[in-house]
Amino acid sequence: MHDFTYEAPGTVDEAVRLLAAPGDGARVLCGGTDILIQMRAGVRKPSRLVDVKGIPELRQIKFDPKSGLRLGAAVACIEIFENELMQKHYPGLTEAAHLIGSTQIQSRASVGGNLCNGSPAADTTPALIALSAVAHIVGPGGARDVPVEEFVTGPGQTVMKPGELLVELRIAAPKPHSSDAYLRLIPRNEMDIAVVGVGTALTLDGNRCVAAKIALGAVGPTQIVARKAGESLVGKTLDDAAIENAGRLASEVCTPIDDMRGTAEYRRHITGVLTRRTLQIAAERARKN
Amino acid sequence: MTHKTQVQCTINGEVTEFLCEPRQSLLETLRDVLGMTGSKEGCLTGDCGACSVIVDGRVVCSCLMLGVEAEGKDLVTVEGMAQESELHPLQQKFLEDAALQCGICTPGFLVAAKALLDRNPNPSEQEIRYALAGNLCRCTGYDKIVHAVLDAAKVMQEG
Amino acid sequence: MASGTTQEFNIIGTRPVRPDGVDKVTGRAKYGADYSFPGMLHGKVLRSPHAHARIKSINYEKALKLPGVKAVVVGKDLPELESKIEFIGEISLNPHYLAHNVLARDKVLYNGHAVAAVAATSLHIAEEALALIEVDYEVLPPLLDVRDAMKADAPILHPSLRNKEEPDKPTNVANHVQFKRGDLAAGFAAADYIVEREFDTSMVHQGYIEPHNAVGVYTSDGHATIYCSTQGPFDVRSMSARVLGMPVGNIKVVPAEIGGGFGGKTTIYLEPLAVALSKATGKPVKMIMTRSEVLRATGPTSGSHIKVKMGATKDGKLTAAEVWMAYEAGAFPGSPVMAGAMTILAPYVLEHLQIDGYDVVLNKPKTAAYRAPGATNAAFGSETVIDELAEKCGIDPIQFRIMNGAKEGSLQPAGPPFKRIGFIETCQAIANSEHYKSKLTGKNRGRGVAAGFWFNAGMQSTATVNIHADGSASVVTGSPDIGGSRASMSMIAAEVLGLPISEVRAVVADTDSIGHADVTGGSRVTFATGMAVFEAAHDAVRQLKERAARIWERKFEEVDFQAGKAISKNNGVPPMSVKDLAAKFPRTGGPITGRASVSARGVGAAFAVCCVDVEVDPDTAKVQVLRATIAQDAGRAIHPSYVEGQMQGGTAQGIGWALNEEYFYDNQGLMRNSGFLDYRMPTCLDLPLIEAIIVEVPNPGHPLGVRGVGEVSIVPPPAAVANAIYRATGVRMTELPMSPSRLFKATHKKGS
Amino acid sequence: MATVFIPALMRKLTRGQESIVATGSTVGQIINDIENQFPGFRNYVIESGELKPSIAVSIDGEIATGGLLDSVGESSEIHFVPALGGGVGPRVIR
Repeated sequence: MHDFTYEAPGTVDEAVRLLAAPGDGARVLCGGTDILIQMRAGVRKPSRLVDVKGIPELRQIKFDPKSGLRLGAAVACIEIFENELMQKHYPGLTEAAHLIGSTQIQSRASVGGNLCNGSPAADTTPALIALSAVAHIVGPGGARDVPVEEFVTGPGQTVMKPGELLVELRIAAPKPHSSDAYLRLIPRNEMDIAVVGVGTALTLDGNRCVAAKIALGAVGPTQIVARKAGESLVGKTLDDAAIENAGRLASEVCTPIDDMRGTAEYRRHITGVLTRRTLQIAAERARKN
Repeated sequence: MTHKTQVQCTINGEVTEFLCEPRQSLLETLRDVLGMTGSKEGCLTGDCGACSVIVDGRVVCSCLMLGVEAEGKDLVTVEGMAQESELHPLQQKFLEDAALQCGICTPGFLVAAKALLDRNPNPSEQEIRYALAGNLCRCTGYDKIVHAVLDAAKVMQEG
Repeated sequence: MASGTTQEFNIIGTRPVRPDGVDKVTGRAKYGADYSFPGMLHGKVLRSPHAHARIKSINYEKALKLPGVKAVVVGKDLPELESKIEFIGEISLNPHYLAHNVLARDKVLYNGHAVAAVAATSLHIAEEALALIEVDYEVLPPLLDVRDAMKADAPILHPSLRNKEEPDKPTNVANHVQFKRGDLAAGFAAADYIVEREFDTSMVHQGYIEPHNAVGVYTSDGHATIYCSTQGPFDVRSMSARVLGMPVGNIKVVPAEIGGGFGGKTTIYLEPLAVALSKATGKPVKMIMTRSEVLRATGPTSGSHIKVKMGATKDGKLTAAEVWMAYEAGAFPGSPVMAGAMTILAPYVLEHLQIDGYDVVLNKPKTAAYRAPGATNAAFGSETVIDELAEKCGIDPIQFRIMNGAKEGSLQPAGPPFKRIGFIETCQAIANSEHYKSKLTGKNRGRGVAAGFWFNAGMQSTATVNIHADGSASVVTGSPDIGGSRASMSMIAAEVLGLPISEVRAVVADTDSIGHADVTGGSRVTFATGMAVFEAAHDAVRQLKERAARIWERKFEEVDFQAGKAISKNNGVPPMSVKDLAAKFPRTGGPITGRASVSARGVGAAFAVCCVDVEVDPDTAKVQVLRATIAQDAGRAIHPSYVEGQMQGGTAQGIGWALNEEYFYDNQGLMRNSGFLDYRMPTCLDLPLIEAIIVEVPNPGHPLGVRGVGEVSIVPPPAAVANAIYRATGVRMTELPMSPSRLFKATHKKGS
Repeated sequence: MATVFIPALMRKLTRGQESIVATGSTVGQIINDIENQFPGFRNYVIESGELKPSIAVSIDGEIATGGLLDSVGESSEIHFVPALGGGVGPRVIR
């Protein structure tokens, strides 16, 4: 691996200063489960790594029934899974976080890192988009908020500018009778990258759907919001026909490729399957809330 | 020559200080700087688990952590599982149940299984399979490994 | 389950803890990568970014200037060897191809082909140096499919390559093997049902968790020591000597503990480079491959295209079989197609058959052995067709196999008759298993069975048995222990010497410290090295009896040896234990060492039958294996736990091959999945518990009845899974792996 | 008199005969006798005084380990088969 320097700031300001340092070669080190592999492969060559795991704001999970969730960008996936509030209020996002890699990876990887890595196949990103999560970013020019659905701009590309740090993800408190779900398909039962990932969040009024948002992963250069699919459900009774139709609309918007993880044709089909399944799971949960 | 960083941490109960380059992984540091070759390199991408160590109670792949990140941490490696000359029940059961063949993945499995039993002393077969899914073994088909962990859990329960 | 057991044993058949166990569970065991020496340098290899290209020039000036870089070695620094098959040491190969695979000269023939090697003071500096080496390539079109490579107008990999049939024509077809008997036309005419299908299987890797490694230490006296994880230290010695132009006797190979091989660690890659770099720098040089290098640049096993046509009468008798098989050799000749052709129909009695096999070079890594090399691809085809014929005849698939199964005296495809074999018994073991008798319920589920055959190997082994002063013993062999063979070696010696297993320790010695041993492979160690240990232990017993005779002043014939004691036949004196006798060694003629070396005959063929239950998700076409049982004829299980371990491990590899493992190349011939993330070996969440049923039909060719158990269990699973998928979905899969997107395509086609 | 079975691709050397009868008490002598009956056979299977690396001989179902020196019984059945790497795969890297 090429040579670089390592810094471990204790505050957001210090981290931003270090990330903004001359030569835009600084990158954030969080769980390291992507960046270290990319550096070994020579894909990324930062001259400085800034370890943000020591910054308190990035390590907290704060939930307030009114203002909702503030999820520190560096919270390890396993901590999310073990958090009862997360399991209760955001089961889909919690599942997504728990699907990333093995137990070993879970101990290190974070939702913030998963997002900043900018992979079209990231598991937590569709779950965040379905929940309309907002990324709270602090940089040399101050703070800004970016909807997660606008965060990833291409494979490995994001809106993050040099010197900027993703501090936390903010999600509104779930309305009554709403919930979310995330499913992915992988060839094995563990350790794989999603062939397709689907995140769904919806709100019910009795059996009538009043809001639904569906986000697709690994079927395009970035995550895709299946708007028509979501809107097609609004005002409708969530029956098999409606769900079937939403699945079809979702598979129509995806733009997958053939690769070693699956064919485009297969991915399009699976998008429909997982859309239907996540809708059923989310609906089931929403009825209980 | 690259500048080195001084790191202090606890490894298997011993306060340890070492110097390493930022680009040296914790695995490389353990093996090449500290001479602790029990943790094995299988892939350097976090996919095989042969380099598993426990950091502050969580099992991690030491190939995906930098040596400098160990500062202030509490580490357990396979070398720290046996107490004096007495094997950990997992080590004993791996031997008795023939849960190893070539043995290269064994340290990683033992460490990951220890991390599991430390949190869940009485896991089901499925819980064991889930917890060990990040550790690849190519020799055994996992059958005898799963049995060994079940047996070790039983022994530890009975105390 | 044991059948046909005749001999009585005290230790053989028990399950003691292996002698090397404690070191392996405490992290003390030393594998190749664990060796370090003062002043040691680290070596890395620059590899081809192209699948097929001419090397116009290599410039490594900049690399040498990088502080910490000590040497660079390229192809022209190694001797150029004539292209000709020759015996090198004890094995026969073409040293020209071997050397060109170790380090490319004029051409690179696959993505990952070694081009240059660097030694530096640290691993990271060596890696940085690789980026500074400038190689000018003329990129050539890649050949990635056997059928393309066989076309008359295909690009040629090796201008000098010829085969026997067209001695004047450049070709990519290195060899054609054919087996033929009876009258095919008559055979098929006699059939009521004929099934004909074509099969494709992808290149797959052994997937051992330990990457290849080597430490080379060259000394000024012209000698070199190589520390490495290998299945064949003696082969590493002779191959490296040839590639480096050194006398065999000047190289010592120290076999480190080995982290899996499955056939993949039977040749050389890094070993001669580490020595060459050590010679160039005067320092020890350690080289370790990354996982990506292991997958791209070591020896996987062949992808293949296979056509199988078989006929049967309606009452279930096989009448004829015709097979055409082309195997990817990789960049240099030598695929396991011959073994594939010799195994594909071996389990069955066939009067009329023709098998044609072709060994084809293309732009992929040179294949190496992989557990029953060639047999798994072949059985995927034949065992699927057998299953289909059984179905057409309305006969239970196991009964169908028993009806047509080979027995002692049945002719193998290549001609020779089988000796005593246990195929029928192995089929019956599955037929009588709780698994096969159980009813499989639930939607989208299916059960499949398949059988497999493997020759097993004899070859050469050496063993010494040393009796220590306290009456304990050590067993020394040259066979690296991959799966617990030190346990079985010490058990065999303990059985003969009548000692408790705790008093017999087995070790694996370096190439200077023990006579020749061929590779640990071919399921041969317990069979052949075990035979040498058995004879060496008896040699020690003979000497112990001589000492007792001398002490008692009796004739040798008057002394017996039973249960670890020398006994005077016509009584009078109390028996003497090995311990008693050992105490008197100094005054009765000195230490006792039993010796034996064998070129083993009497190899016992192995058969396995596998039964799997699967469930297929109808929406995603993803397959889950619910239950798996493997029955195998071990002849005699020395240490049943490690026999079961071999059977379970082979089954797991077979299931991985069946479902998700494959080399994925893009159209430029670049491997797209050279890591464990996308080269998908089964995790423990992907497999069920695997029941192993040991069948024991003793091999009359071995003093203990041993056959060898290391390989055959990998052969049946892919076909068994395919047959199970058919029962669950109604679709016959003819491609490996049967990954979700492939199975979706097949089921989808059927649906629409 | 031993019976020798000829592999398909070698039958061009024996005028298409699948099996022939030959005399000799070793593999070497048998091959010499076949050479007398079918000139050219010897060079096909022998190279620098030894069986070619790619060829093995099975005597009564047992792969001969002694090469040309292996003894042949009165009514032995002999098969020429491809040499394998003793079960470790393609021993012959051509």
